[in-house]
Amino acid sequence: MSDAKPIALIEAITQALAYELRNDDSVVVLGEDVGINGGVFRATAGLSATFGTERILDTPLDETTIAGLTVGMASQGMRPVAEAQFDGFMYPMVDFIVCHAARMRYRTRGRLSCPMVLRVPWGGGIRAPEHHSEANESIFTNVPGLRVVMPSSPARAYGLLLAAIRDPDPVIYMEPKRIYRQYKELVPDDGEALPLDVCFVLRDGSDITLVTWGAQVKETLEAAEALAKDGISAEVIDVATLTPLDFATIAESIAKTGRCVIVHEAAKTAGFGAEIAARCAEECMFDLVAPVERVTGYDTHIPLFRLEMKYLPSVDKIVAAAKRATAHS
Amino acid sequence: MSDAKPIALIEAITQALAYELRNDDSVVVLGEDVGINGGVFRATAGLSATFGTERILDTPLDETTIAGLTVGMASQGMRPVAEAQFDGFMYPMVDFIVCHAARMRYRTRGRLSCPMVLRVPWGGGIRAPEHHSEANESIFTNVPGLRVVMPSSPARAYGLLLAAIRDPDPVIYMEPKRIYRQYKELVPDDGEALPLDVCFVLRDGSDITLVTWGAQVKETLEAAEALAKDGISAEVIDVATLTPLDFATIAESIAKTGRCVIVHEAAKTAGFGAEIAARCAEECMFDLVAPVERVTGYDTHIPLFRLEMKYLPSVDKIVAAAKRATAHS
Amino acid sequence: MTVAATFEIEYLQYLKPDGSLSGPLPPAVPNAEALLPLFKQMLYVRTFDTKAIALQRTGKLGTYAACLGHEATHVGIGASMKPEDVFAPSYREYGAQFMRGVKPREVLMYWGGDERGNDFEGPRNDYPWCVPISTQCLMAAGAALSFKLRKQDRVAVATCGDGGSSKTDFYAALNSAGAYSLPLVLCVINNGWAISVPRASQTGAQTLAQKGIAGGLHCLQVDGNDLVAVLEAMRRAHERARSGEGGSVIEFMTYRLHDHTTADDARRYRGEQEVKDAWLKEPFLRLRKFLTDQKLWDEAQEKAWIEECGKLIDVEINAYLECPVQPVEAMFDFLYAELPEELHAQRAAAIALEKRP
Amino acid sequence: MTVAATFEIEYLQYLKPDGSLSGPLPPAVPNAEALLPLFKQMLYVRTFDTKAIALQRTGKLGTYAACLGHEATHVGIGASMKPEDVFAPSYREYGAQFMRGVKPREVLMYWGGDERGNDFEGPRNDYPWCVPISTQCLMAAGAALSFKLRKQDRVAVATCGDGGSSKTDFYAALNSAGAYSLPLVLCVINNGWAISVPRASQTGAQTLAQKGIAGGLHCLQVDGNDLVAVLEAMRRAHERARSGEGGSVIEFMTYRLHDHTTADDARRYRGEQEVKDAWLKEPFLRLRKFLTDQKLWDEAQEKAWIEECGKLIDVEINAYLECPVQPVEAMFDFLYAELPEELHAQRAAAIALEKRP
Ligand SMILES: Cc1ncc(C[n+]2csc(CCOP(=O)(O)OP(=O)(O)O)c2C)c(N)n1
Ligand SMILES: Cc1ncc(C[n+]2csc(CCOP(=O)(O)OP(=O)(O)O)c2C)c(N)n1
Ligand SMILES: [Mg+2]
Ligand SMILES: [Mg+2]
Repeated sequence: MSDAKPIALIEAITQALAYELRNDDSVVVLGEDVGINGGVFRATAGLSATFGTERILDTPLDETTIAGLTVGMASQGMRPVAEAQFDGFMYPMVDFIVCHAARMRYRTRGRLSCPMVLRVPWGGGIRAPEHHSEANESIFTNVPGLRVVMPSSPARAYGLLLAAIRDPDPVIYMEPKRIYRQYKELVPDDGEALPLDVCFVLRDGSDITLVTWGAQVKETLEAAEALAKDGISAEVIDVATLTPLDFATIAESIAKTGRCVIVHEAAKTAGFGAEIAARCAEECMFDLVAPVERVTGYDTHIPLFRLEMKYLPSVDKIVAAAKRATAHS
Repeated sequence: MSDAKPIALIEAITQALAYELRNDDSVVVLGEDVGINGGVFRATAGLSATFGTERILDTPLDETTIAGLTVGMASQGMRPVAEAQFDGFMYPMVDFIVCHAARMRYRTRGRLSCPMVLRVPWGGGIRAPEHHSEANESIFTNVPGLRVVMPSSPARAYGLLLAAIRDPDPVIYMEPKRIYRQYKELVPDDGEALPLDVCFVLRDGSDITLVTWGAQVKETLEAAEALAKDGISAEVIDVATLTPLDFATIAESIAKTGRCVIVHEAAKTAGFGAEIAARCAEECMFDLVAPVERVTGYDTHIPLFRLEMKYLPSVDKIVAAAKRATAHS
Repeated sequence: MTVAATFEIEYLQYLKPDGSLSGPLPPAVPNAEALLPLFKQMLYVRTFDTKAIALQRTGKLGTYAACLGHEATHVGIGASMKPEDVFAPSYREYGAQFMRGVKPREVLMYWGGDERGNDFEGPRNDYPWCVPISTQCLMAAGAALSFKLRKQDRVAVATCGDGGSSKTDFYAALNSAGAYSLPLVLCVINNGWAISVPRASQTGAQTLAQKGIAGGLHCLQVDGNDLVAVLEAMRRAHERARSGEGGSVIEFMTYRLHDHTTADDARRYRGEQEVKDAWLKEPFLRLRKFLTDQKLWDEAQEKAWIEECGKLIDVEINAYLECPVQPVEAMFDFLYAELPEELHAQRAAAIALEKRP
Repeated sequence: MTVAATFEIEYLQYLKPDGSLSGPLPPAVPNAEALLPLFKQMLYVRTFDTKAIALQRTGKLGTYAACLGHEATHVGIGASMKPEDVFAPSYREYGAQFMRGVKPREVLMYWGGDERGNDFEGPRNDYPWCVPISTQCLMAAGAALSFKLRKQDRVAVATCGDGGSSKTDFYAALNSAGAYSLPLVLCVINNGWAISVPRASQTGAQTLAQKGIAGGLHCLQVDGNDLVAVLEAMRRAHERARSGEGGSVIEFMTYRLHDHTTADDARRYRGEQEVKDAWLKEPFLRLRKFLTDQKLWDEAQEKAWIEECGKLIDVEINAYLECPVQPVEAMFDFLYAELPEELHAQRAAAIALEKRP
């Protein structure tokens, strides 16, 4: 059985797409180069051959068009899964996402709705050209009516994408391209979706809570490992569903650890980490023994690739922040 | 002298535009209906007659066009001041603002730059149709290379707009349309700009710090007044320049008061209030005696006007939050 | 000189401003009688428009976008569509919408600041009024794409203004209609003005119809004050769409006789003479003349019908005025199919605030 | 039938694929000699391209977008411009940029992941490479608008691909060029493919040139592998722009002989035969044949020039390879004209991290 082979995160995406295409006639995939080329990252590899050009649609080269067609199709009862080729190209989609996708159900009091998914390969660290490395989840997290989802393992990628496609509302599904092929794991093609509103506790710990999402889950888990060597027990939470946010899981962890470091790749100011830290300030004040810290990209643009790794959060930076926090007691 | 007449916030904007148009040849104003019609809010009233159609340009009806032309002109040495007619229409401008305006200087290592201003009438409460009432500052606050500015009085509108036009970098200038004509004050047409990186302390207090911006400055000052009657002394800070943020002024106030309530009109989750609360969690932990609170729009869309006032922060909501905070000591 | 391509834009007009025909009736209009119900509909719409403006002027309605002068275009577009087609309007095409079953009370609700106006009891798949200009055109292209993919015999029709034809979304719609050969009809309702910006400032193109050439679509320019021409243009476009020949761009030449909306004052930017001239070409008078000449209409009928319209619309107005405001928790309804856990507390807080003494 | 408007798109070709002329040389090319330096430039560009690909293949460069096959179009566009004009390229028009003074080392720097590549020592007002497709077209329209407003005798020239001509920004550019009658030349370089998407899937329009009709611009379709036709087309467009006749859309028909970029594998989606056929029409061979027939070029010259090109470019490559990485604080440089107070701490932290043992 093909289920039996370990697969990488990006293959889990392909697997989830194929599963839903097989099981739901109303699902279509659209985007630039998603057809015969199988997507510039190969996320849609083979789908065109299997499902044909009426299910897997290459679009004209225009992101406004992709967004508009997607909303149009979704509001007429289809379940389109659109791709923005890279994070840096989704800005022209913002208008349709904010004005129509997020509001279709609300505006029409449920008469029309917008069950669509927008897949956005996201983040830096792959030595790509300009505008191929952005972390821009914050564009969507202040928009009511959307879900912003960010998987960080093959299994979560599969389960969350199935959930996103089946969800009756619009979902922005941001794919951490840096870890597309980081490692492989067994992901049974069983059609089991994951919930879209819970954080995943990836590692239990008692001294500090490390909160992160997307590709930084890698560095954060490594940092937890390094901290363990120094006798610091770190709990690691993957906020795979940014909005609506499951803060309860985070608060519960902080109640135990009394410390919180938030790690993300986007620029610090008004990044989504701010929301988590804000909730800490509102709800965990009396549990916290140390100030919250954010380990993030700097408040600059992610530089071209010669410098990009210096921009991103690193194991070192996370460990240092955690140690500053655990110095308080 | 015309200087001697008190003017409303929107007239202060007109006054600042006229001042810079007179004093700097490279300034042009562009947007939909900004010409002979003087803008749908009358912010550009009379400018076309005074400065002619080569300085005050009506554009074709397309916000992408407005943004693109503005960036193009700015990068060739002009100082365009563009208008988005309403907040809800600026989403198509996001691509040019993020990809080009914010990056032009950085990308070219200073060879080209983008000294532009985008004026966006902002916020709800004027019984307007759909998409005429949005508070979407958070779209821009996570974008490095931009300045996000939000005046809340005639004098600050004048001084900040002059500063924005003269600033060598792109500025998003969000105008609180609900208080365009709230009150009048004397604003000498003296060409004096205000700094773009300091918060304004509008009222001194010792028990609690109320942090806000834009139209909510009105309710927040009224709340401070109400609290005073109950013996609670509230300091009110107008974060007129959201990014880059002057957190020092806020931290200083909290060091004194030990309490902080943040008031804004946008939806709560990942609104810019989150950044302020996050900074509190990072930098003011040991000063705070009460949890931070945010009084904001709900995490829903601002409803059509029959319900909109129930969506917005109100004096009552602010007072209640402040009292919860002062219950802690 | 080698020629790569040539194009020609046809102009349609049958019923001249003086009420006479310039030739035989086209296939869309089998006989003069067929025009009668549509003419009555135009009068109904005009009655509605007048009353809506009055409601706004007396503080009983928010900003309202009138449709005075556009009736032939609007009614003709609505008449051309089948129930299963999908209409994507901008914000003033009540004439088309009424023909499809949208109720005047819904129009009033929407401009009265109540989302429930968009919950049409009538055409359940039609798009609601669309404020971000011309985005409806691209959504309609998406709808048309869904019809094509599901092999449904349905057409998507979108309307936008002369100003709207400058919007990138309009171009995206025509580009995709061409690329996918979609059953889409893009109706550009050229009423001369986009708020204060005249048609001439929008584009250097001599017609707006020719924009369709950019996408390889069928293009047509039509006298939009001539109901007959509107019907014939729409018939052709629908036929093409249904037979797999793809999309069309039709430019309807009409005029905005009212201010842009009730929030606008057109005297600031346009001359009186232009408006006076436009009144000579408006759609109602010429059709009345024609139908009267054909002995299909007379003053008595008109008086009776106008009275009837007034009554019908007053029922709608009362239904609107009597409709209570939504409760505060309506803000949280329909935000998601199911309200996320996180939002229950906010909803409860909003309700609690209402209940305070 | 009443006709509202008619249009005709001219096609230009002078030098046929076999190297013979189809008629006399056009005004843009006074004599065959005038083509020689441009021909040499084409060879120079091709040499650069080959070496850049090799650098990428050996890990010394990031992703690189080759220009193989586009040389006549690129060089012709560059040759047509005056220094004070402004060029807004997409990402592969090195031929045009070299003619304007951009250095090969700058190209390499950019694709090598270093922002300093965009800091052209050469044309200081030209736009840098532009990754978000076709946004350069609209920036160029803004530049052209600034020229017009300041009454400068300058032209803005932008290039985009066949794929790029679907982008709404391209439409916005042509719409504004028409609306303001701008000195703008929009060059659509139709190389048949947008990564894996063929020209036919982008649009239903029979030519890409005709998109200009949507904005009332001058339109021209050109054999983009014919340097003579490219020069003549550009001459006409510049003349129109300078004399106040407004903007042009020119479609250059060429072919992308290489993969889209070095990150692409075109074998996945296009047939060998098509590429073979394209090689028969590529721009270099026909011009060599013509110049050789005119006794203006021979094998010895070619050998010497290729050798010379190799040397010139190696100097550039070495300059690139020897250029040290920017220090970490470069991330904060040029973010604003002056670094805001708030960011000093972040900058200091970044530097401190570097200094750790
Ligand atoms: C994206 C966007 N920008 C601006 C507006 C404000 N606005 C509303 S109607 C209008 C003019 C529309 O003109 P036109 O398309 O000709 O339609 P008409 O109102 O004349 O029917 C403008 C600028 C808007 N609604 N949406
Ligand atoms: C807005 C945007 N979307 C997608 C891409 C990814 N992308 C880079 S090049 C390209 C194809 C461009 O094709 P075309 O315009 O024909 O130019 P060519 O590369 O053939 O010269 C795509 C889709 C991009 N750079 N920008
Ligand atoms: Mg109009
Ligand atoms: Mg191409």
